[in-house]
Amino acid sequence: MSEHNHKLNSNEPAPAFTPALRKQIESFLTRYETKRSAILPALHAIQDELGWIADEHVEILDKEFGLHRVQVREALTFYSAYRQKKPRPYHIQFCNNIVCCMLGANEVIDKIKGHIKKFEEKGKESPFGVEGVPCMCVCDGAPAMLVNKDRHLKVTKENIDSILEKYASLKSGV
Amino acid sequence: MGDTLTKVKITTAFEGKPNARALKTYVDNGGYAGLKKAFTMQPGQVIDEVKAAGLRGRGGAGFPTGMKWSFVPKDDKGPKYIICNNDESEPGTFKDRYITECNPHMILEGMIIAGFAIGANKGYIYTRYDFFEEIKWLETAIREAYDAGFLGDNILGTGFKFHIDHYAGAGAYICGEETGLLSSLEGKKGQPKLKPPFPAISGYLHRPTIVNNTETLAAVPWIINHGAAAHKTMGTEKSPGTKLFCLSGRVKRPGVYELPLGYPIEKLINEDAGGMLPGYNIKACIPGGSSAPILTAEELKGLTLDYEAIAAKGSMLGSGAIMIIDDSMSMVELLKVTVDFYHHESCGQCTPCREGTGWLANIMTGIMAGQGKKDDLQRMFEISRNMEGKTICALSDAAAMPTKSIVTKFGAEIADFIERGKRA
Amino acid sequence: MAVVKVPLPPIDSNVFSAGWGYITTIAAGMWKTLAIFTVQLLKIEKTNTLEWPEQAATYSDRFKGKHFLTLRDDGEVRCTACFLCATNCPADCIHIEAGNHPDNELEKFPVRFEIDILRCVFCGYCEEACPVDAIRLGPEYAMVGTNGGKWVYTKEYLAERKQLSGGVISVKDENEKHPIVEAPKGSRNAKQIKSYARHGIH
Amino acid sequence: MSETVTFKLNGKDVTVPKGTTVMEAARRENVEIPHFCWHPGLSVAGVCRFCMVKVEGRPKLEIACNLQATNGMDVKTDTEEAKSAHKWALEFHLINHPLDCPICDQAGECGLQDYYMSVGKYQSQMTRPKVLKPKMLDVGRDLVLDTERCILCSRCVRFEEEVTKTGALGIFDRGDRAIIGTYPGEKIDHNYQTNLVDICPVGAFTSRDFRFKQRVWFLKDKPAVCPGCSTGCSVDVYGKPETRSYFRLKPRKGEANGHWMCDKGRHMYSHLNQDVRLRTALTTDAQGRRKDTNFAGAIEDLGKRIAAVNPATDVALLVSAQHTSEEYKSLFDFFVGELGIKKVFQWREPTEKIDAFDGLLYRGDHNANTSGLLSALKEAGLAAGLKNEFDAVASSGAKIVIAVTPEVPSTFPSFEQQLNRLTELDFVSFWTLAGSVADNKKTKHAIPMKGFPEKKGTFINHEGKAGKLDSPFPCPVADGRDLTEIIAALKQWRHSHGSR
Repeated sequence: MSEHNHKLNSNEPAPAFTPALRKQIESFLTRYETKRSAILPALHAIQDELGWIADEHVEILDKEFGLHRVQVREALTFYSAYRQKKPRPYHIQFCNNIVCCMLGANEVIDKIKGHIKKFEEKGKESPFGVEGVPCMCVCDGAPAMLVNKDRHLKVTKENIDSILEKYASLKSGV
Repeated sequence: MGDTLTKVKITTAFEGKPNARALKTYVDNGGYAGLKKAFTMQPGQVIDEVKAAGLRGRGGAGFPTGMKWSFVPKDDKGPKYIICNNDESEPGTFKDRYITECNPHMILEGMIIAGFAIGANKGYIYTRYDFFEEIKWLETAIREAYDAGFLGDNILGTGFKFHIDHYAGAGAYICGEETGLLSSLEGKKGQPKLKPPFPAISGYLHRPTIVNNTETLAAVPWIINHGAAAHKTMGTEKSPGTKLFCLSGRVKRPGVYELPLGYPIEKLINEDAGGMLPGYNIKACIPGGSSAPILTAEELKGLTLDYEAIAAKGSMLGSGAIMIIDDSMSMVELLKVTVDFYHHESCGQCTPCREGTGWLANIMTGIMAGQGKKDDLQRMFEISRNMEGKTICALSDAAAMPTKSIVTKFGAEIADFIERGKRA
Repeated sequence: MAVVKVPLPPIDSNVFSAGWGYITTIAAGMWKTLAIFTVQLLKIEKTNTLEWPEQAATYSDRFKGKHFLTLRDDGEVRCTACFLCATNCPADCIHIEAGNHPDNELEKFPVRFEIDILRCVFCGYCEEACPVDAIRLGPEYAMVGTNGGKWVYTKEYLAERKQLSGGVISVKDENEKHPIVEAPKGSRNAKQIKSYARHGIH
Repeated sequence: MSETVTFKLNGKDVTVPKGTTVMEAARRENVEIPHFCWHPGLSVAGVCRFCMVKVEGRPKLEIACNLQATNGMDVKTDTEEAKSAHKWALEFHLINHPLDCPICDQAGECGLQDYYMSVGKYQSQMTRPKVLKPKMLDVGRDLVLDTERCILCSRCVRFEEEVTKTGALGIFDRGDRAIIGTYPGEKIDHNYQTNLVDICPVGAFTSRDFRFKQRVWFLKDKPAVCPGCSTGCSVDVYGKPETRSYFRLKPRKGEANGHWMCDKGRHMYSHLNQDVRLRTALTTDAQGRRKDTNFAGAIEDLGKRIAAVNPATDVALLVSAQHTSEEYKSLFDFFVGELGIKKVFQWREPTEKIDAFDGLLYRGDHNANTSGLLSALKEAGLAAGLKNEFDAVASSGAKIVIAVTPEVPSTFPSFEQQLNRLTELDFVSFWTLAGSVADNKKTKHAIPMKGFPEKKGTFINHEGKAGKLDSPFPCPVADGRDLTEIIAALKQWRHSHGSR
């Protein structure tokens, strides 16, 4: 699966936990039958809140919440949902499985990559990062993609530009 | 077939209704009636009813649901669990998402009935994490059900206690396998557990656990409500009832179709879905999600959609994900996408699967890069053959079966590609 | 092994018998010597004797002479101290002491590699056993020394004769025998790949 | 054995207790079923998929490690189907294995090599580049991890979870990218880490201590009992008799230790090699000149000295608890029984915590035969207490002290200090293995002894269970003798010189 967006942020400092996040993780610890079950929801919570999961976060989960660091890291590396590097503001997950691929997903991904490259050629960081992901189970709307948490269906070479533009304009103030 | 092909909506009854997901809509249209009826029966009777209805697991394997429930030890007084497998991830499938979209209460009701039948007091709905909207709908539905007294310590005054919680997966296909799902629910890596013991004896936290597909559970209230006999009138004798078929590809109207089992596939494609888009012809069809062996266009002729008929053609109904491959698709690319998917998703536990999927993907990478060898097809066939039936779960088979079928049925096209060292 | 049978001199009893016979025989012998000496002196006939060491002797290409250790491109011995030659040696003449290479990626290397040449039977099994083509039996046949001579060849001595590398039998170069594999992008640096190739896919 | 089941294994009827797996039954019957992930001391993982057997009447092959034998089951390990499954399972294990056997310490005792010879496919079809993973990782004091060689059998992970309960190892990532390791930057830190090297069926974990020292096929192993503490683990000692050197200890399955042993015990070979041992006997002549001598010379010197005094009052014994019961018996029979010595003292470590126990194997009593010494003392009619009695020796007024030193100096932190104190006395004869005795310039008399793998005898462990030493290696030191032999020589000398 291709990844395109990790070069610039590899040494990004880990963002700190917010009190709300701590409270949320705390609630997971007792919500399930075992404490270990809290690992997945806790990682999701961190990623939702902070965008990605750093090694420091794993250590906090160990020290402050009593989740074994090896177990947390096992989950973190096993599941492809978790990002261990800071993503771009708009992280695009593009399905490149059978149906989407048949309906032209790869061409759209290439186009998005071209879009990102244009930014980089200008020496700027593109607000977009793209990765190919396995089937998102919305094949009736293939090709499909997720931009952060927004699902877009029937994305084609033709309409991808307008979608990216919409996001780019949202981002322009930042 | 006549009568058995009547299009009764069981799991998609709320399709297109305004405000479909609300509890009120559900109750107004006969929702939770099945649960009330179940409470008038003995737990054993509920299991017998589901058994008699001939309901088969809709997740892919088609194991009889009532039978699965009856494996749970009855005299065990400890905690038992009902897990709804909503971790839809088989490529080509989108029916569980659709049920959640139509009416999540149906799933909850099915879970409560199942819990009542096996004596479980706790249920989990395990959903894929990237169904962001769907998770919200589920959470809303659970809240509504608690408020209305359908969930809690004393459901509808019967004294039956049942709680449902929601758990999100984290992007692993293997968690759609029932024991992989259980590992994941325990906060571990989603690696399938060794069987025996089966989850009905020792599952979540080593307690008796039933893991059912969303569609299976959603069909339960209707069966209890209308009786096993009514369910048996639909579909075929060995595969009664209706099933959701997820039709995708270049057809005019791709989407979810609830059809009785035994429905002719050509009718589905040409009439219900309106046929292929102009300019495209069917080249092949994957009838049950990407794990199912591929069928050629010829093999679709006269094929009916039920477990036995498709098995007779050497493929499987699986999750009911019908992917129509049209002639724009290169089979090399299809094979590459397929083996890459399984390579990416293999949990890495069993050697034949871990290494086999990697090896297949490795060979395909070589072929795509123009480094293919003459005997690569033979090699891929051999590898697949030796991956099958050798592992804890069926992912290895799921990778091997389509590979074998594509290599066998479209070998000439791939060999041609290898020969020319470039895209065919 | 073939046995050369030397025929006994014929017993001649009548002609040169008793007291005078040996003088005649000596004279005959001297005559022969003188004849050959003259023929060779006048270069009438080609001589088979070499004026070694001024003249070099040539042996068959398959001659197994004094050992040498082959070198990698970076000048170090190719030997990985796997002990297979020592294991295979029927004369028990190879002594290796392995150690951790300062370069972690190369892992194992011979700290000492010694051949007790007086024990060696020049069978060539070490060469056959070597998985990385590190030891060869070269064309050198002259192994001279005195009582105090160094009969145990050290690693440095075995490896210093660069002019011999390329050898006689094993003419394959490293890459031919151990093809360098293409690394997946970003996985390892070239040196690792090199070490990987060195230790082998066969 | 309450209930049993009878099933057919390769056509032969086998009766085993109910609940036994086919794998366990096959091991009892000496039927080889190839396996990697199954280990008798760990839980069943069933992930290597190597131990495939055919059960008649079942469509698919089953794994023997998770297959409970039931009555009437007909199991075959040698059908064509099973054999082909073994071949391919091994092939799958090998395709991404680096095959760096020449530099791998496991070569010679590697599961992959052994099975390749017995069930291998020989003709590999792998033509593509292999998956590359990190090598030479430092994951612990004695551990070097090579994740490329790893076959992900998860034995080590289960060991960390189930035996030491530290959970320090995990399998990260998934599929064929999966890598075994510790949490980044952390190391395994417990006393049982070298067990990981033992249970690793391939060369993924290698021991830093043994690394590159010797190829295993040059080594001979002989059963022995670990002398490191009073647990008395059954071990195999690996040495090279040709060069009279020792290289490592490995656990052997035993009652006291199960399948494991501690890292402290692993080092119980290092005191046996020539470079640290007392190589010759020492005597001092009337002028105070010390000289090396042979065994007979040392015995003669000692015999003369004992003959010159009244042994019952002038000779004292200082004994450590690291020798065999048989040796103690002959020692006390002679000195106490024949010479009537009453001054028998114990050499114990002053700082020892005798009841300390780490919960697994390692005990605070670092003597293999405390129980044996105590019972020998009792038998000899002497008070048997457990204390360090150096002061008592010093103040006993004995003219000759015979100090039977501990065999393993490293288990006695105060060894050198005690040695110094003892050399201050009039005359001490050290019966010892330690080379440091000769290094001490004030030592007047010393006799080299045999180490535990070089003698026969019994260690009695803390539970009172006997561990046998019965297949000795040749002693690296020519003059090395055990106590029984020294006593016999002394007796012989006394006999031939007329004293009783």
